[in-house]
Amino acid sequence: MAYLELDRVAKQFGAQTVVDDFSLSVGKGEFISFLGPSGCGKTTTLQMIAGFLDPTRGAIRLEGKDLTAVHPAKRGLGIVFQSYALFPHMTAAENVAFGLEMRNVSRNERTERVRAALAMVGLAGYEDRHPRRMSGGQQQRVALARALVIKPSVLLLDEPLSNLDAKLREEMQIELRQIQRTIGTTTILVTHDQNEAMSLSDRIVVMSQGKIEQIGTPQETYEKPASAFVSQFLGKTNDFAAMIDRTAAAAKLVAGSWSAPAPAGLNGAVTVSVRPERIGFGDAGLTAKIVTRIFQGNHWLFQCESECGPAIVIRQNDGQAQPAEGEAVRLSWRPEDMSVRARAVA
Amino acid sequence: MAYLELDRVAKQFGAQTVVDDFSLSVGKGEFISFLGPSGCGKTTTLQMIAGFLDPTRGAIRLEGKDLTAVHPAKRGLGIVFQSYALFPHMTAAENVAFGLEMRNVSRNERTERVRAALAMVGLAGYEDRHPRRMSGGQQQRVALARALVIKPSVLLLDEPLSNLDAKLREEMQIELRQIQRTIGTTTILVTHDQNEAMSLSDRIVVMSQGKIEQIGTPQETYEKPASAFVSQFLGKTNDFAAMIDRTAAAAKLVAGSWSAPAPAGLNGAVTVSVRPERIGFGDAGLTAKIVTRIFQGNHWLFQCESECGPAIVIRQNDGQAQPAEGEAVRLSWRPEDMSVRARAVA
Amino acid sequence: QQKTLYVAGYGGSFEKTIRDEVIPAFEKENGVKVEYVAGNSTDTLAKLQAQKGNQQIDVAIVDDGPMYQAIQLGFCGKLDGLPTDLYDTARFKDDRAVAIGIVATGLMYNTKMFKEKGWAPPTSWNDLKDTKYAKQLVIPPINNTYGLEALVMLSKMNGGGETNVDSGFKIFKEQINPNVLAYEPSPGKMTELFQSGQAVIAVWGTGRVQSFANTGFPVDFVYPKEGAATLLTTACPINKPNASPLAASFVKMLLDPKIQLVMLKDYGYGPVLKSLVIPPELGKMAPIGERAAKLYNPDWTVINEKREEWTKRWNREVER
Amino acid sequence: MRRNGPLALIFHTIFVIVMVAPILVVCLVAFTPEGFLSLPTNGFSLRWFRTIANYPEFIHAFWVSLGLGALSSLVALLFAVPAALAIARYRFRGRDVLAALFLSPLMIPHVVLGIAFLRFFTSAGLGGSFAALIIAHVIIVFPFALRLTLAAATGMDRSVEMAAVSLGAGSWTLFRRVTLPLILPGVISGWALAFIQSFDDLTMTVFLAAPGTETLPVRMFLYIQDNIDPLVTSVSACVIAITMTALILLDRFYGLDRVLAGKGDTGR
Amino acid sequence: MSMAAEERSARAPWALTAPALMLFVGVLLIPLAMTVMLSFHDWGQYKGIEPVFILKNWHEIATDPYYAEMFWRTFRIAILTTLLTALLGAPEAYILNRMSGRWKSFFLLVILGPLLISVVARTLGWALLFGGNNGLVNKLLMSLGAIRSPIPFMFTETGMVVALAHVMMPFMVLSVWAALQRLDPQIENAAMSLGASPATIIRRIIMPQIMPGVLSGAIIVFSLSASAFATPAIIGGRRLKVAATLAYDEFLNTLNWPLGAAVATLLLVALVLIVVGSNALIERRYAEVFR
Ligand SMILES: Nc1ncnc2c1ncn2[C@@H]1O[C@H](COP(=O)(O)OP(=O)(O)OP(=O)(O)O)[C@@H](O)[C@H]1O
Ligand SMILES: Nc1ncnc2c1ncn2[C@@H]1O[C@H](COP(=O)(O)OP(=O)(O)OP(=O)(O)O)[C@@H](O)[C@H]1O
Ligand SMILES: [Mg+2]
Ligand SMILES: [Mg+2]
Repeated sequence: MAYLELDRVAKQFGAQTVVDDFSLSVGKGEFISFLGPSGCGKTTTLQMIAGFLDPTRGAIRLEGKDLTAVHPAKRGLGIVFQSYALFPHMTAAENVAFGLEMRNVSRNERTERVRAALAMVGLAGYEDRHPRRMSGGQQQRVALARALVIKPSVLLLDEPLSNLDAKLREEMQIELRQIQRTIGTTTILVTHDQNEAMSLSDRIVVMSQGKIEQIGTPQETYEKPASAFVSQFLGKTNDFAAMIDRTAAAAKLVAGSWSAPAPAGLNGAVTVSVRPERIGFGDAGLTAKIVTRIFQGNHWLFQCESECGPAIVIRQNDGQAQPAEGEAVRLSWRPEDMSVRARAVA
Repeated sequence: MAYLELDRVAKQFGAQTVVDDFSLSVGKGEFISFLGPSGCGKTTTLQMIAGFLDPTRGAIRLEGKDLTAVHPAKRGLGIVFQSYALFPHMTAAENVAFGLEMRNVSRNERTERVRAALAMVGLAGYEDRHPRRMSGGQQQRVALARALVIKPSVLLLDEPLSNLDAKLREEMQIELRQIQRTIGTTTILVTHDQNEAMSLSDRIVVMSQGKIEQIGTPQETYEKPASAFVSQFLGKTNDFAAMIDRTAAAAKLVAGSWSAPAPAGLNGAVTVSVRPERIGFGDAGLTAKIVTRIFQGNHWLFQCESECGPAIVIRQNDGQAQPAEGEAVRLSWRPEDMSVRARAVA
Repeated sequence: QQKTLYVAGYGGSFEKTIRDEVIPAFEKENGVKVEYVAGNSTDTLAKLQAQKGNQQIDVAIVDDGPMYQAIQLGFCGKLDGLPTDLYDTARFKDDRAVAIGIVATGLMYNTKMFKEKGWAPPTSWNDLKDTKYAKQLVIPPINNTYGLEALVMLSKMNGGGETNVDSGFKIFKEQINPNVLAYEPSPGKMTELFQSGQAVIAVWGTGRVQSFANTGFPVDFVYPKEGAATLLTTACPINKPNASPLAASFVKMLLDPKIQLVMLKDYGYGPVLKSLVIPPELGKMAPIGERAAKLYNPDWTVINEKREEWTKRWNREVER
Repeated sequence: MRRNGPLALIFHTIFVIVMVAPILVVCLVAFTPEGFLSLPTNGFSLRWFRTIANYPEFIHAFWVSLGLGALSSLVALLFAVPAALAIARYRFRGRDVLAALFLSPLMIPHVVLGIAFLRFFTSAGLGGSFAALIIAHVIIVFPFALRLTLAAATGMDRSVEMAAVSLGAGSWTLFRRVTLPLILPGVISGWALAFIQSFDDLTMTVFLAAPGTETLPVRMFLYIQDNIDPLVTSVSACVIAITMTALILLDRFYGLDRVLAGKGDTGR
Repeated sequence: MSMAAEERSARAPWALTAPALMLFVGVLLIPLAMTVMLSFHDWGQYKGIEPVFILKNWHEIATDPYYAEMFWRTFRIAILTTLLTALLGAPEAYILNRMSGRWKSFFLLVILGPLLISVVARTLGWALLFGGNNGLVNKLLMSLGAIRSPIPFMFTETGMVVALAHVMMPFMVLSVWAALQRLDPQIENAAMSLGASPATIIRRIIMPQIMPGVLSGAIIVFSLSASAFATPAIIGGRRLKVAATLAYDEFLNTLNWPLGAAVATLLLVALVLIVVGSNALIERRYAEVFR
């Protein structure tokens, strides 16, 4: 039986349907991420799971029991709010200690656990600081510590790391993973950071306009997107117009100067999609010119103008010489790295 | 002459020095990013430039004039606050229109420009929505639209895209770049996202604990970090303990099973630093075992246990088969991809 | 010639009567505008003291107690040519003021309640001590003339008098106090206590009881067998530089027989003119004729000497 | 979502009943056919409402009270709002003294104030003028305007104001377009209390009111001098009815919650 | 009005308070000073006020225990009233704030109601409800057998506190309500998610944040009830005198203004000390909320 179950949940604000027909079952100890464009209903869904918003339709069940019957205070949830929602009149330590107090943890143990939690988020020494006197990232970390310190059985995280730098974010990610593994916390993470979602989650829920587009493991959603939306949303994709030519002896798929044996089934006008990291610069293939070359640390991003339209190429910054802006290049990829679908011709 | 100049600026809150000895000159139309760990003083510095905080020491000059002499309202700044600071009693459109009203833009033009600005940030149709009824990302975009619509001569952005998904963030980045190019806006961006900083900025200011660690172009800071801190902070780095052995005929640098000709100058115990994306899996080199393999969309992240300690390797997700968890591998890199420094032996 | 004459006096129905019956005629006769400044006696007296040396008011109409104070404090001017047939009690030393109506202080009771309970109407000041009235008796406090006179009457009946009120204080403190619901100076409040049924018996004056009874509420007035005390409504022209002679004229107009009859009818004020012929249907309660003759007139010169001391004693011993 | 539980609603019900019970009784008494205070046990009558018409000075006094209340509470706000902002935001020397001074009218019995003002205005040659009455009322209602604005202004998010400044708002625009709307609930509540306090004051006004500027409470007080009758209750009932009508109209055409809570405040 | 301006000029607060300060100095301080001066004057029944400087009145107040008793009663009543309004008014404001728009404004008005009718009519209502055997509530309770003899209300201290609390309630409700408007509803959710019961949320999360409002309300209520005249006079009668009725008596009945002025001055000074003291105490205790 699923630990947490959302059954055809919907939420309307006035006339506007913000979440619709949302069904998901989450196993105990599972780590789920919600990914989707801004305004697609991630926070709303999370708030419904937390019990702060009532679903307009549908049911939410925790261990088979209807959630609306359980008071939010009794659900054992740890929540990080998108806006942090720290208690402005309490110090960092008091904020973190609050949940422990509610659980009647003894003073000594409380002090110890609060200290540890703050140290864990890198805020040792900030115990007596009030939220208004902290930086954005520090506040966010207090919110995180406050949610984690109670070792909740369900953790709902609404963009909990959005204001942290990469280093810290990674440490926190490791921390989250650890907690989830050791305590078996069921975690739902809302994030706009695909890397975060992919590296942390057991499964990813991709949402769009209040609806679920796909539920799957990170690799599934990335490499076998259920829809054009998912493929576009997760990472970048190049779409090239191509033709399948079955007139030749060996049937061929041709896109500009690039060609490969034709796949079975399709015929005529098609679109081929290739991830930018699968494209290499070679001697053969699409002719293209580098328009901009953007340095991104561990990789380079090339925006090219190819004979089949704009193309994006990502190359690992492996220290090799990279083509310069304005340079003419040929783009190629292996046939197994592309997906091909029929294209309507106007 | 520098357009905007910070001259040995310092800021104290009570006894705590939060920004210290901060000197920077920004040319007209330049795009600068502040990068640094959470709580290092980025927001504080930005607020001083905006004139909402007075420096404890030092001076800030805009076009040679002392900034403190100019009222914040008269500085022609566009600001996005880390906490958005939207006017809660105004609709999205009213929020965006506010700055235009202050500039006595005619009603018709105002409506048109507000509409365009909201459309630009993907919020067409949300004109009459109040901030409290918007999602986090939507609020952030209203804040961005509000700052951009007035075509400010200086743009101060405090983590303006932190709550946006990758797609939208990229669109906004392009938008920012465009505005900065066409209007010649001088932009200072505070961000925790290194990719963002690298792909947008002319120069990056890396800060730590209120002090400047390095100022340089993205590639400079990434590839020639001025300090261990910068190298650690920007991207990931592997540090291996190694020895330079000048006893052999050809002097050698040895790290475990990996070796290369010794560089000039140093001798004895050294540390070699290699970026994870520069390490390849090969037939020779450090022996290591893959501990975890994390999928991150366009690349894979390998955490390995090597004979010289833990190592991180990044490989582009180019569709080739990748080593599995637990697999034994050899790690190698080109001598020109590492940096070598002396190591104190305990 | 002064254009406006300011007359300060009681509000409520008294004000209405003055506005309707006195002012128009007076204005016509003297070519002057009269402004009526309404307020109760203490308010008026306070205003006089606040504006001392800069008086705005020309004529003050107040109770006799405050009037003695006003005279002592020098607020009152002199009245010449008062009618000769005034009762003696109506006259003040040096004619600095004059009474415009006589009221008797006695007992008021709720006739309906008494009938319901089967109680006999009260007859004596001593009835105030009757324990059956526990927490249902109202007496105005000592700074109000009714209260003061009750104290004097009880002292007199018990071997004291104006010169020695110890016995009165003793009775008040020990025997009357437990019965007292409130020491209430405000007439409005007094009527309210009766209307809400909280009080059934009170020390009060004929004028007040008359107008209360006129509303249809079942109350009646009793002249105690030991005698009722005299209480006066008084008026005086205000003493100020260049005082208008019209002020005195206004006061004298209040002594006009016609006005005296109106006040008898509306408020049960006993006329101050000996010669006034009273129609029999008027003045069922008012102290006229024989009743007026039997009134006890307290010795104000003695009382005024002691008043401050008594007030203090009253505040500390009785109203506590 | 965050609804009130049953306990809260029970509390609320009892609270409201206790608050309105005395007023309800008063309004009921207004319909008595008797000449004295009593509940209308045998039939309702509009007699005492008709009686009001016989007292044009009541109606005049009502208008005086209305004007005085509206004007003095407005003037008080003009002075109080900037002062409240200063006290809420700055920690300066003399702050506590100022705060105490501004609250002091609350702490003096109104008789004393009345007589002090009477002496003061008489010697200033303003005795009995409507201006004097307004000034005195501004003083006595000032603490309400101040304290409620203060309650709303303390702890306000300042970055919103910074945003407005960065967009080019001058001090006045900032105040009018951003600060004021944000503290509006406090300002409006302060105005309401100030108005009511001015509308209801008797003990001080008795001394300052001159013929023609007598307020409704003064008129009523004088009326009940010798006799309390149901007219007091019918006048009270009328005042309540008029206020309620005004507010219901306001609600109809503008939305009371918007007046009281400020715009855009009705989110989740 | 930026923070920089705040740090830059210490003049800003004075500029903002200047108009009000001028008004107060101009028309309040002088009359007040006149009143304080008055308290040092002499008074006699025949001579009236004598503008000499003596300490007679102050001496009398200091030595006569009568005054101590009056003041003690005054503050006892004011404190009880303040407590009662805070205990009932603050929760009510909170409940009101959680109602939907329409109901919220409706009940807010209902609660403002008592202020709209004059104190005379209002206390008349109390008298009709509780006065003697005929009071509606007393009659009802007695016929139900809940009480044997009527609950004494008029002319008791309890009655005074209840009636005062009734009049003062709107002040408390409104000021708490104004402070509640600033609260972030998510903060309450956060507390709830951490396992706080509604009562705990109110005590630990809501209360500290609305402290400025409660404080404002309490200051108003305390000051007003300590200096109130009408309600204590009508409900308490003359036997339950408080400082204000005492001053009233001296001013209007005895005309001994110097003594009345001394009583009023003492009341003012005591109130200022209490209010400023507790204000500072609470602002320090909840410093972060008052920032
Ligand atoms: N009002 C204040 N009083 C005291 N200390 C403060 C105040 N505001 C900020 N600080 C402290 O100053 C330091 C710098 O804060 P700042 O907001 O500039 O950080 P930041 O670099 O913007 O961090 P982040 O990335 O988390 O937003 C922090 O340690 C913070 O705790
Ligand atoms: N109280 C409200 N009333 C009306 N509409 C609302 C309300 N709250 C949110 N919405 C709308 O519902 C939609 C979903 O909001 P939600 O906060 O769930 O988005 P989100 O997925 O969390 O977005 P983000 O990534 O930007 O935070 C948005 O279009 C938003 O404008
Ligand atoms: Mg969200
Ligand atoms: Mg910051």
